[in-house]
Amino acid sequence: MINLVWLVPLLPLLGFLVNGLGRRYLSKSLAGIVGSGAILAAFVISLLMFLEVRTPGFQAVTVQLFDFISAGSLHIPFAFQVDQLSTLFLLIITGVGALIHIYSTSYMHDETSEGFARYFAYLNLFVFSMLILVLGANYVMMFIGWEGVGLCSYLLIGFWYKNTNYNNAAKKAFIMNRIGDLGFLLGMFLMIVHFGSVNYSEVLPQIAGVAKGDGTLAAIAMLFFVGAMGKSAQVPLYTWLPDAMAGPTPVSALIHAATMVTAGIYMIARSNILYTLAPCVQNVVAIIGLVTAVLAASIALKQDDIKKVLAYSTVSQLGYMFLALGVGAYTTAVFHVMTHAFFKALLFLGSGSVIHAMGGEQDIRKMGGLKKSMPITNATFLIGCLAISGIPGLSGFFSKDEILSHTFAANKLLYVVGLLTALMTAFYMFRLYYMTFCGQFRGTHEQEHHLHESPGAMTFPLFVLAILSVIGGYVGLPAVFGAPNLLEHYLHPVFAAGAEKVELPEVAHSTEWLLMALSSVLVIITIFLARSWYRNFTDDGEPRTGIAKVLENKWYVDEIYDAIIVKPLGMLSRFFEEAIERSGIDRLVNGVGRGVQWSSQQVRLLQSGQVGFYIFAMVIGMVVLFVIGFLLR
Amino acid sequence: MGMNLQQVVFGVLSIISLITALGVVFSKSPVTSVLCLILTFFTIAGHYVMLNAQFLAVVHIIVYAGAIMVLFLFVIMLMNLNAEGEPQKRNWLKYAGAISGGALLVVLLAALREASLPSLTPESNNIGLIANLGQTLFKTYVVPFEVSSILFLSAMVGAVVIGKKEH
Amino acid sequence: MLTVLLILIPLVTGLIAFGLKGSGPKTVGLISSLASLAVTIAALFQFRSAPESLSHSCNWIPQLGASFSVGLDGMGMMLSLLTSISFVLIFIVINKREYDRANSFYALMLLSQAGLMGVFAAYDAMLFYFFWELALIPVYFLCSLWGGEKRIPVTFKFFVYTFAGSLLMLIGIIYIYLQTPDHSFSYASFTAAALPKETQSCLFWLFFVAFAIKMPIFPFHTWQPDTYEQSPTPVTMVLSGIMVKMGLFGVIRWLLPVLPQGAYVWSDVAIVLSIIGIVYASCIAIVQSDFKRLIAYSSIAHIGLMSAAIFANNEQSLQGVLVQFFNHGINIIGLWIIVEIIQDRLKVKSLNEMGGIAAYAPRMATFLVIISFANIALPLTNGFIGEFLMFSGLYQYNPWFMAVAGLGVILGAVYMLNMVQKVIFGQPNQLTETTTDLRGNELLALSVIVAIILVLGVYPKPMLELVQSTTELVNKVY
Amino acid sequence: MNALISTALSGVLMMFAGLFVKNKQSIKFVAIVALLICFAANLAELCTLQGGSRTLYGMITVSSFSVLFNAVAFGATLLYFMLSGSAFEKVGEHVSDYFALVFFILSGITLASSFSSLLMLFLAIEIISIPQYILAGSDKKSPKSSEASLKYFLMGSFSTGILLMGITLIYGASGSFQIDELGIGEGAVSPLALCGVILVAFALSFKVSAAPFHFWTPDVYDGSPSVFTSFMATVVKAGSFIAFIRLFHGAFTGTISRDWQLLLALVTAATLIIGNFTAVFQQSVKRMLAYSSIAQAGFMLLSVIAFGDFAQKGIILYAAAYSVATIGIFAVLIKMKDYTFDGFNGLAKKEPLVAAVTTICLLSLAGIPLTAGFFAKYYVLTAAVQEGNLFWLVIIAVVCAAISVYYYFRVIMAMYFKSGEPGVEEMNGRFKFLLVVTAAIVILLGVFPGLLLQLV
Amino acid sequence: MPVQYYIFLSIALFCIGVMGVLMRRNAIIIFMCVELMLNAVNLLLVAFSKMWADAGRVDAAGAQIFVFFIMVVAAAEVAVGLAIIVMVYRNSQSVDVNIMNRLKN
Repeated sequence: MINLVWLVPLLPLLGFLVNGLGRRYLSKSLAGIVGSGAILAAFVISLLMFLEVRTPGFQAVTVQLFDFISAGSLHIPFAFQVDQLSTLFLLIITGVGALIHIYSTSYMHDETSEGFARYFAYLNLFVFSMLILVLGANYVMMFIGWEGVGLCSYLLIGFWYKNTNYNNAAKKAFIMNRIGDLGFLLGMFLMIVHFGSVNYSEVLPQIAGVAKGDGTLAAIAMLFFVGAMGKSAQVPLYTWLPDAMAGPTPVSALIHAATMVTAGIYMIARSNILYTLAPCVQNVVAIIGLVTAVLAASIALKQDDIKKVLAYSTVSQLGYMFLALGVGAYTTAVFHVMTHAFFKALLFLGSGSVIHAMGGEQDIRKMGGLKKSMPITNATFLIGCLAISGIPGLSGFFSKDEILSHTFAANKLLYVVGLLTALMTAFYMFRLYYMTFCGQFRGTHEQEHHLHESPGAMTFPLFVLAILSVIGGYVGLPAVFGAPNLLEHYLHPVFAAGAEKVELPEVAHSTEWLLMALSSVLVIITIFLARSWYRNFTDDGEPRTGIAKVLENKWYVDEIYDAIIVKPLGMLSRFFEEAIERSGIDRLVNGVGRGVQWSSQQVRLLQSGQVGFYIFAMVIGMVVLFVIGFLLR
Repeated sequence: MGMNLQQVVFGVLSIISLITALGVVFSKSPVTSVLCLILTFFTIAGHYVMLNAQFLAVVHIIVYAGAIMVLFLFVIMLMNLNAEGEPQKRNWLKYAGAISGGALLVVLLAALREASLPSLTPESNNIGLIANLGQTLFKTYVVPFEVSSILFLSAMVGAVVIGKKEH
Repeated sequence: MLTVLLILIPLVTGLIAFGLKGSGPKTVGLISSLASLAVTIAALFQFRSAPESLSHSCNWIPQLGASFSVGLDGMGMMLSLLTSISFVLIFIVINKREYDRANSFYALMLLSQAGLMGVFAAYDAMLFYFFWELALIPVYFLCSLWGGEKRIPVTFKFFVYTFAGSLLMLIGIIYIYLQTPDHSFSYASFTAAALPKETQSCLFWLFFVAFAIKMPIFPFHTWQPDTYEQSPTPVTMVLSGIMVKMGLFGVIRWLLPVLPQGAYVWSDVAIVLSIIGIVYASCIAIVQSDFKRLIAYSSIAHIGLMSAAIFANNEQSLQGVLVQFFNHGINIIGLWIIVEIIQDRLKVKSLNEMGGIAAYAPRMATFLVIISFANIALPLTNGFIGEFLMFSGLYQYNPWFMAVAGLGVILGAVYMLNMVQKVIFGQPNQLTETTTDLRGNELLALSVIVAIILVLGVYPKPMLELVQSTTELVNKVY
Repeated sequence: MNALISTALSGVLMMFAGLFVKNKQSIKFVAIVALLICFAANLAELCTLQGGSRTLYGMITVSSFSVLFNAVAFGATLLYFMLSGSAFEKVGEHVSDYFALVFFILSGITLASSFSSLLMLFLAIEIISIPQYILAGSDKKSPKSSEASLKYFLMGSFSTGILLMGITLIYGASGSFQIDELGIGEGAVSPLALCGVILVAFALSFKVSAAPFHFWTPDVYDGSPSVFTSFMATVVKAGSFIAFIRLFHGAFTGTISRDWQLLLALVTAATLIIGNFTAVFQQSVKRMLAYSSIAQAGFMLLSVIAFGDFAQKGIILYAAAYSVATIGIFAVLIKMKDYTFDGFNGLAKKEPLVAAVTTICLLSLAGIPLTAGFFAKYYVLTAAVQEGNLFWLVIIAVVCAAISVYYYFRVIMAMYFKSGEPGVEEMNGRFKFLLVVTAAIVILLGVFPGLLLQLV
Repeated sequence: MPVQYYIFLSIALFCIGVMGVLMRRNAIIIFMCVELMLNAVNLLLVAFSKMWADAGRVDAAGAQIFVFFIMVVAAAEVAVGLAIIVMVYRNSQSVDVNIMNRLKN
């Protein structure tokens, strides 16, 4: 089964080709079937592989297809590596992916059949790239997927290409990713220079041999993390993600919540040994993660666009995951990736269903009371909210609390901030929930009687994801519950090398219980707070002031970037164009030509036509040359 | 005061020739210039005799004073150019000419000042005699003698081409 | 013998084409280019089996010690492949176009092809110089006869620029020639003439300026955007796809092996110039509103990277450059084909007058997107391999240089995506609504290009193997 | 010396032909036949010499080098007769006399290529000059022509005076006129000799129109009838050069060479710069060609400065390339009604073949590869580079070559890229065929210069 | 008597001739000055021939022959030159070299 791993990316690729080339000829249903079918099949295969991989004592398998690059001493095979980590991600990607494909078949039904097929082609291409990313057996393969998903997110954000703002958002996403990618590239080259290879199987053991705190390792780790910042929307490279909501909602669910944005976490988890040996970088990761978490959460408090709220919450959750990585809790980070994939996908799809019902309206101030008209969406959305807020018993609770406890063990201050973030999360999520589903409807009249529950193809994924959001947590029960932590056990081989280098600080069970209780209580209080404020919210329409205004405007980060990067770049370019190119070099070059003409005009005046002058000039010339010839001998 | 006769004669002749040469340049009327030039030629002929190039002296008188200058005179008469007809050059160019000519003189003299050469002996030799020259001309220098015929032919043709009226 | 054929076919057919009327030249051009392609492929196979059988030498000017010696190593092989493919594509694309005085047009095109082939095949300095100029003259006439309204001064500037440069190179050639023990122009004795270091570092500039003007490298580049803008698109394809490679080729074939120490002394300067060029040109490309100028500047940026990698001169960088020779050629020609098509449809060059074409010409839009992403070196397109290796090599030479050059990756994305957005995305206007999608011949040409892009992007091994020999050779000499 | 005798006799023959042959065409025919005979006689001598040399009374020394040069000169003249011979009639009625004068000039050139005594040099220069004064003034109807003639005559005789003074001083220093017995380069250089050498250099620079002695050139070339300008600017100039190089490489070697090399290097630089720069701004193609001839003289001077094999071969190759190309252009120019650049507008449309040939000739003058001009320039540059201490001059030369492209290409641009109705006389097939032959020669020498060089 | 005297004398004559050429604008006078220059040369040649003869060179007569040829050539030149001058006079009723500038630049 393992050797058929190439089938997993191949199937989506085929789906892409069929849909892409045949987009004029395929009917919608056919395109949908091809698209979703490919992913489903891939999911099935991944599942079978998983069953093999989960057997204890399974060693990572590398499946080499062909030689990709071989230049001199450098050899980069086109190879897949199947191990616990990649298989887990396979499951998440194909599983959630499949659900979202199914969801899309009905969500995108208003498109023309060509656009419909194009959409599924892109989606399949994305899944393909994502699979390459996680399956690659070396960093170059990862980079291929890395940029591939960037391309697909570009294409999907700008899916409705007639809208210029959407295009700008797509462009912004791609370019910001490129900035990160440059860091990734530099890291790779540094790795090539020092270890002569980029294959996990060769590099990681070598790294394990290096002393802790080595400068080179730190450099590589830092550069990689820059790449992760771009892809996983961390401060300072996070602003593209909220804009990316321009794309169709299922895309946001799949790419900008469940899978692509977690690539950064995957990368760091994959090279965990590297970070374990570079503690300074680890701290950076933790701090950046936490800052991102707080910042995004604070912005999310005052957003009125349903998708924007979810987007910022995604950013904030990603920050959480980096926090976990930062404190060395790789398993926990991956755990949170998984749970987050479930409930955030659920939330996005739910919001999609809402938007679908509202006929494209995304402003929650114009919603409310949708509970009655769309019960399923309401229920599932509520579950999502509970899960993300970390209500005990739901998946979010376990992953988040594990992160918090690890943070506590690492650094109390970080813990406090983390907890604060958790409360904010709870608050804005329920603000969102209550403003959307409770109170009375605030939208227009035709919207009101157009309201309806979404069709089965959309509600089914909601069901599934809701269930997963509930039970998903139980694969990674913290030790305190006494039950074995399946996930940690499963992933152990991946992180073993690092684990034996550094002992992860543990907290006493008693304290952990205490922390859990504390956070749960606080969360529940916050939720009630939000309920009391927003249950029957009425839009008084007056503009926000003070801190609220700042938050609504996202701390003006976009404006700042515009002022300190975009504008100067434009000015610089124009300066090059006008000052240096045209009036500088070009004028110089043409000046030479003009100089020749001018001097020609002057010289030709010598030719006065007067013999007297000619002979005079000759004699003068003779005298001068004589002087030179005799006196300068 | 060891100036022997030769040097005296040389001095006199040189002074005359220089003066008359300057006369050629500075005299207003072309006719005067011609006459000055003829005088110069005579002094030069005198030098030839002193340098015992008797034959050359004779030829010189015949060719230059006799033929060439007469031609010049004819032409000048033909165009009856006289002093008034001779237009005046713009002064600065005149001075420039004088100065540059002088400069050339200075430079050449400076260059040739320290040329070390054997000096001329008073006693005469016979290389300048017609017999000797004839020998040399028709033995060693027969080729240039023949070749010069080409020169004359072309000069002749030229004179015809230029002189003959087109119709 | 095949090598000689590669030069002769276009030469002879070109001279024939002068005499033809009507659609004759067009057919001759197509046939000749196809023939060249066939011969090139044959040569490719012979290269795999018996490389030395491709080199051929005979007396030319014995008094001078100049001989007509041609041959193809990996690099030459690949460049001639690029040349013949490009000309086939060009002739396919302009197949529907009607040029006045078509016979001269096609004849000159073919002559320039002959010149290019000669440059890439020459193994004798004098012969190299000969073809170097021979390739220039037809292009000069092509630009001046069929170019835009400002064509005459612009192309003349281009001509004088390059001519001056090549004269300097001539002096260099003469000097080295006089230093060679056997007074010969042959590649062997040129590489054998081990000159003292000081001499080399002086001679370096004589050659470098000539090549730098041809490439072009900042600050010798100002002829290039104007020329690309003014000259007819098919000629621009030749210029930007193939001709710029002459300069790079010259550096690898004649500069590095003949003046290794000179190159070593000045490599930092050369690389810095190239890198300035990358950033500078990319920035200017961002604010260009003229389609052709934008691509011209992007080309300067790419060339800058290549020359930097050449002077970094280690295995990876050189191999990357050689691969990039081919890929850059293919990609940029693809872009020009799109330009040609859009100009044919819309008759405008300014990006601000375009937009929304994707709705009316989806096929063309798709191709444009693919080629653009290949041009900014997206993985799994042909552009990636070259850039990856070049960057990696440059990094080994000096990380900071590479880091600055890497900005090109970001800026490149900026201007390419701007261009794509302005051309095919956004709301269509009444002009672009008239756009019609690709015709058969255009579709064919573009599909070939995209096929090459993807195949070489996924499986670059053959290319890398092809140029291996050259890389090793240069490094050995170095 | 077959060449000398045959040309002299042909000159006489032409004089009488004027009396007996009335049909102008047949006069031209006679001239061509005579020239062919001279050519054959000259080649015959080449065969008898077998690389050695033959001396006559110590006055003339015929070496294979000089014979080869004669061959080039005769060949160029032959081409000139065929292309432009018919244009003689337009100048005036003494057609046969013009031919005779041309032949006398040729005999002067043969002398210049083979003199071995300063006296012969003097005679050669005079034989070359005097007929030129006449040819320059041969168009009596046009005041410009006679004015040109007078200017040329006055300045020419002035330079003759300088030449003679130089020869005299050299004689004073060495006591001989035989160029192989001068020996002024051995040991310390006497000021007398140096003075003389410099004066001779000036006089010859005048003849080859090198700055600052070039002023006569544009006026005279412009004023003279174009058909004779073509001859003066090409074959005659080459003849003066051969005299120059023969004298300075044959007699003024050794210690003295350093001194005159410096001076001539300066003269060369000045010539290159003035010639090229001034040519840029001209409006009349004829005048532009006059200046280009100055510029080309600058390049030829490089081979005078530099000793060695490359210089010798170079001057011959240059003479051939330059003469053929210029004669070709002049042949076309003579057919044009309007000598300005605009007069050439749109020639390519009207007469594509003629335009193509003109282009090839211009490219050759500019020194573009594949034309003879390239190898000519290549040789002289190589000679200069080989000289070692002249690198600055080489760079100047290269820059000037780049500039020269400017004015040569103005004609090409006018012919091809500008539209217009050029006034041009009809050209018969024979003429066009000969033009093609000219182009063929240019290309052939451009690809296989060995054909010519293997004879040296 | 040192030969320098003769050198200086003839150089002086020569330069006077040059001066004349520069200062006069009448073509005929200019031509006459050129003749003066030639004569200066002749004088110097004869002096040198005497010098070398005294120094015992047998071929010293060659110099005088040279003078002879110079005269001959001068005669020919005069024939042609005067013819040209007359022709110019016919065309433009003047022999002033400075009003002859139809040809310039």
